[in-house]
Amino acid sequence: MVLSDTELVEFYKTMIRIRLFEEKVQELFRKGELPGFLHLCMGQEAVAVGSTGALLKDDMLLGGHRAHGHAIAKGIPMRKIMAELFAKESGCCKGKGGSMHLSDRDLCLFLTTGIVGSSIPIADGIAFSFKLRGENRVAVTVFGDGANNTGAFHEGINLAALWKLPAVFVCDNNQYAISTHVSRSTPIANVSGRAKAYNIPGVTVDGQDVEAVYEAVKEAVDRARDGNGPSLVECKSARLYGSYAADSQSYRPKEDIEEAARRDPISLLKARLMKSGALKEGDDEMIRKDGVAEVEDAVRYAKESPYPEPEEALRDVYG
Amino acid sequence: MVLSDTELVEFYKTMIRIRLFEEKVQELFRKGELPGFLHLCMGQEAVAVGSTGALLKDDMLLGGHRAHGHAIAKGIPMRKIMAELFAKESGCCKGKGGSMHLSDRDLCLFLTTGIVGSSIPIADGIAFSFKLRGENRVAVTVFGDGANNTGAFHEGINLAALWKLPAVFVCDNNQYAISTHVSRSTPIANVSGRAKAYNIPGVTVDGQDVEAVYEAVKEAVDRARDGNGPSLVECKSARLYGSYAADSQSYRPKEDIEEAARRDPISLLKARLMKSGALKEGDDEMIRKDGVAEVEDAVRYAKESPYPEPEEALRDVYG
Amino acid sequence: MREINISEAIREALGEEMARDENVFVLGEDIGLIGGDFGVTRGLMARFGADRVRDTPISESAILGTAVGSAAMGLRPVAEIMFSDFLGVCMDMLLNQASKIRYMSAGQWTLPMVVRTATGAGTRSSSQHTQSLEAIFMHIPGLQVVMPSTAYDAKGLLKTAIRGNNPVLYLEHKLLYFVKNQVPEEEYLIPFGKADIKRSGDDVTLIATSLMVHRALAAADKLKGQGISVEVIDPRTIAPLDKDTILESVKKTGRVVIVHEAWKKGGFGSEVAAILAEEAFDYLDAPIKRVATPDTPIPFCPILEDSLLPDEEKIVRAVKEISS
Amino acid sequence: MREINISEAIREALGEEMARDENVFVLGEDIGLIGGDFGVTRGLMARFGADRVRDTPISESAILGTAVGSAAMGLRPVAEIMFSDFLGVCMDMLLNQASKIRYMSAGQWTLPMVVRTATGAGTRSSSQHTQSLEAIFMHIPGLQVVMPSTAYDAKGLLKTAIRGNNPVLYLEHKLLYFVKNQVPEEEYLIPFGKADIKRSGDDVTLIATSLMVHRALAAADKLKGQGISVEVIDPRTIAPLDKDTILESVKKTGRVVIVHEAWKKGGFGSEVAAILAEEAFDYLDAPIKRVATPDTPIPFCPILEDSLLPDEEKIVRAVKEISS
Ligand SMILES: Cc1ncc(C[n+]2csc(CCOP(=O)(O)OP(=O)(O)O)c2C)c(N)n1
Ligand SMILES: Cc1ncc(C[n+]2csc(CCOP(=O)(O)OP(=O)(O)O)c2C)c(N)n1
Ligand SMILES: [Mg+2]
Ligand SMILES: [Mg+2]
Repeated sequence: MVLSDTELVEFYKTMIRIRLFEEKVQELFRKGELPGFLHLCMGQEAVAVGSTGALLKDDMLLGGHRAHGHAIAKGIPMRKIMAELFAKESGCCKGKGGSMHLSDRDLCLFLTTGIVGSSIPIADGIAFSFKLRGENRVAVTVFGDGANNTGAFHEGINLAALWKLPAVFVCDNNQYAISTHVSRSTPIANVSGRAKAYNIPGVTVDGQDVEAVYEAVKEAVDRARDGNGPSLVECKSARLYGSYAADSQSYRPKEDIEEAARRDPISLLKARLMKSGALKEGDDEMIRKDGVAEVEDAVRYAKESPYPEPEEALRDVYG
Repeated sequence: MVLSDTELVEFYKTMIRIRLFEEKVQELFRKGELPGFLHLCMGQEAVAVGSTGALLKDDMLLGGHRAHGHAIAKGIPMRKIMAELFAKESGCCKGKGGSMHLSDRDLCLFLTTGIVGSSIPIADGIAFSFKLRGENRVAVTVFGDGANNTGAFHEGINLAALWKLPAVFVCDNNQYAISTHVSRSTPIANVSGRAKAYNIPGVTVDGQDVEAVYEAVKEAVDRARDGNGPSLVECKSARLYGSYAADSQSYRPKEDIEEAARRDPISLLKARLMKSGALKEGDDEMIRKDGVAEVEDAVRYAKESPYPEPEEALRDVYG
Repeated sequence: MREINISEAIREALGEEMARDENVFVLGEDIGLIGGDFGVTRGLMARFGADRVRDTPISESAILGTAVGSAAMGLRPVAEIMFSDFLGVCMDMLLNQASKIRYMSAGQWTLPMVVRTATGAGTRSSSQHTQSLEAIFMHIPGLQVVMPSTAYDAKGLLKTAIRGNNPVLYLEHKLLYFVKNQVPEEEYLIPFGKADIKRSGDDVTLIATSLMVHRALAAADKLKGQGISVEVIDPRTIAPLDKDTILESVKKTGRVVIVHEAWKKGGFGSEVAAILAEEAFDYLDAPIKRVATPDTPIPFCPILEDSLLPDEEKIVRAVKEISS
Repeated sequence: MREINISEAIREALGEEMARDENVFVLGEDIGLIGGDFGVTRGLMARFGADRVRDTPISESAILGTAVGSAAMGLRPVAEIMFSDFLGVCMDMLLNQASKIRYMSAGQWTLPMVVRTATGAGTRSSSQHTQSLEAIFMHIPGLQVVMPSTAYDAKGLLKTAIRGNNPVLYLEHKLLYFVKNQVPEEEYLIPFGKADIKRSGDDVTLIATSLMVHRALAAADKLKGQGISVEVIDPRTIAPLDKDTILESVKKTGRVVIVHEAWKKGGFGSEVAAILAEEAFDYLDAPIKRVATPDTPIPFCPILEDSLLPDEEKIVRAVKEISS
């Protein structure tokens, strides 16, 4: 137990906020109100919140295509994320990035990338800048199990290890890359087993247990901050729904989907907090009510916001 | 002892042939008779001969920029290699490939590639074709220590491991990638340690001991041929000279160069064969004399051969 | 005649070629179990088995490396790269390997391989999933680049690609997958380097590729009502390029507009314009116009995205500019 | 004024900028201990230390990823990719990251980074170490592409590149490293998008890049003897491109030949020709010629290699063809 009940309740709140956000986004998407395609993180809130929770505000977070949860956990106002999904001027990237490309410079969320694996070498550069300037900051990138077979993973982690960069590599292993189960992409039992190839620490934790995630990432972040180089933290999680909003999951065994529902990180955490008495049914209702209100507000805000003006299409190409 | 004295003497002969070939090439280059740049393999003959010696004629060999030794060991006539270095029509690639791009379809030497690491995923494809067609052949690629940090290494070995392809990955670790000592590129002690990341066998052997190389590669080749998938074999070798013919090795400690000379694989093997009585001073002289004659003949042949006709420049772009 | 869409046409071509030649196999991410992110390869795994329909890890360099190596051994791989933007992570295999191994080996190794990939914008997916990169690959000798605009072309060209002996980049526009046209049941092949005159006309030559063929045709329709007769040429393969058909048309019309979705600067249109400025100079009666996406990444916002892409209106305007 | 060569000019620019701004650092394979495969960065490690002069593993994606990430944080990385051909293995970082992060983030992140790389043929090193790939990168919005032909330009342009706020691809021709010209001791910068008229003339405009500037000048000399006055324009940066200088010259001469070493099809010359066919149509008195490498990989054999590359003779011939 490294987290106090109060801290855990805070994590719980954030997880609920993410869940409610994603549920709303799913609903809006189905109604055809959101353009593009969406990768939702329902079922993986513990990884988003536990890993991001281990960072200081100044630590830089990098993510991929499935990053709504990380963005919320890092503190980006829901309004700005929702407005981005609605492609509005008030979105965190003025509607130019969309779901796969969220960013907030002030809150140290680097532009999330849609090229699987590419955040890993970029995290090197960010971590390198911290190191060269003697800033006491850490770069943390979260990516999926699918990313662990990209060349970028190998080159990026190798360089970070070699240069002892203040970086943490978090693999959110939800066991699938679209339809491809990790056992059909990766011939070893644990992604973290690859850490040895770089002579860095590698651990696997239960990604549905927010405290376990927090603890492992915190240790890695501390280690990085202390100048001892990077680590690889694997969090075994599970998607509650498809890879993208329109994915019917024909490839996925029913038991696997059921198991994911059974191990919903929010239910698990709720049960635990109820048991310890840190949370009462009434608190939970309140948290959810607040969350719903925040999401509704974000939707209203997003809908009321104007689209970017046409000239925006031609801006920001060059600096 | 897996090799008979007779076999070892054959290996010795091939090593001598390679050495004499490379010495001549070095001399010709210094005289300005050979165009382009050259990566010589002097000091690494045991890896070339030991690994290639473990293959059957039909097994496909792939290599990189430093492949003269492999080409000779695979049986490509010296004439055709030398003519290629002279950029002549009679060269193994009609003078279009040069030192970095040797090939002989009949003798199963795939076109060697100058992009470090790129032969690894290509070897997958070759091995895959063997497997799909039920051919009892193996694809073996040799690459340097430097290649082990490329994305291609990771993606290529991962896929081979996952698909249990009949492939063998031989790392000729001569400890340097140009000026960069392997300790400055790779944060683990042995490249073979990376095999675990793919759940395949990985071994490190003394690359100056031709029998050790042969034994390890043979085991891996047999394993692949038996349908048990790929292996990673690391051979620790050493360059006698620079990375390319014009490299002054300013970056390399004197002791390191001396140690390489002391552990010259040819001297080591000679001493051993003399000791066992398999080789007499007279035999050695004979072998060298034959080798010199073969090299001289190759040079003569190459020099007398015509250059390709100008139209050759425009041929073979499309099939 | 029956009508099928491009997605079906590609699936048929793959199925027929796999049935015809056991050397043909397909590989890529998610192409087997679910038949691909766009559903194009659906049913192939059930029909041909997991040996010849290979789901891969997210390892594009290994996918193309496998294609290169197996093609050299005489197999005929059809690799899928899910989005053409991802060619960035495996470019070496096309730039330095597939396109050059035959040449450097003086013809010893032949590489009959096809790389299928989804291309184009209009999908509201921002800058990394919307690019039209054909100009980059057209520039590389040793590659062939195919851009079908109809189901009929898609099927005939893919079969030619698979039976050919060269590395082919086969670009499938996402917005065209469900566009239908007539496709015969009987087998047919479409040769490379043979443009299709999608509409005949006398006043202006419109050269358009992929999705833009449809917008060019719509523009031609509208212009007809305004008294301008437009010929619409679809090169179908941009490498090899059917210069003759283009030159012939331009000699007739004297006026040219080139339309493509890729960025204008250094796009396919530049090459066509350059050919015409060199080889049809005396026949040109007006400046050569290019209608293309301005030199900016594609944004997520639909309004912004649409504002950048060439459309009927922009094509009409360009034609009128050189017709007056 | 003193004369230095391009290699020295680049080294000076790097040294001066590193001394001036501690955010500047360099990274790449073998650039530290030995000062690079071509010796360009020699001495920098001794002067600025191993923290700011970073030898890397053979991991080009990690090299450019490090450049991207550190640039976003405000450092000014100058990454070396040993040969431009190797951009194939790390293309994603330029195609999808460096050129698009600023845009997709609506300007939140700025990427002041330079990628230096050795380019060009004539070195007898076959197809994977000889390419001129500028057209590929010129096509990508968000990138700037620099091709210096003299030591003077090389120095001034590199300093501008380092101080600028965009990802820059800086292409160094291997055969030019040891070509000297006058370079002042005092600091100077050369703006991007400003072509240099390397020689004035009235009859024909020759637009040439990198090594080809020198061959164009030699051709111009010879043509002068034959009564043809040639203007030689060196764009110096092809993205951004100084259209105005080119248009102005063409309006004067009415005749254009574009010379580059890259493949003709889809090369830089296509873009220039297309611009002229669109914007200078009324001023053109003759077809626009392109002198470039035919669409084939570069072979090892010196005779074959030389036969493919543009040279003085081919340039002279092209100019004459449109001057008669
Ligand atoms: C280099 C690259 N290849 C393929 C894709 C297409 N793609 C998008 S998401 C995805 C699956 C990613 O799986 P994983 O890394 O496990 O993340 P998850 O979606 O499970 O969160 C794929 C293949 C991509 N975006 N980038
Ligand atoms: C992708 C790539 N990056 C860089 C180079 C330039 N280069 C050629 S040889 C070499 C060193 C290779 O070292 P290693 O793999 O250890 O092989 P060795 O030269 O020692 O045999 C480098 C960096 C290259 N050819 N390809
Ligand atoms: Mg996953
Ligand atoms: Mg080495």
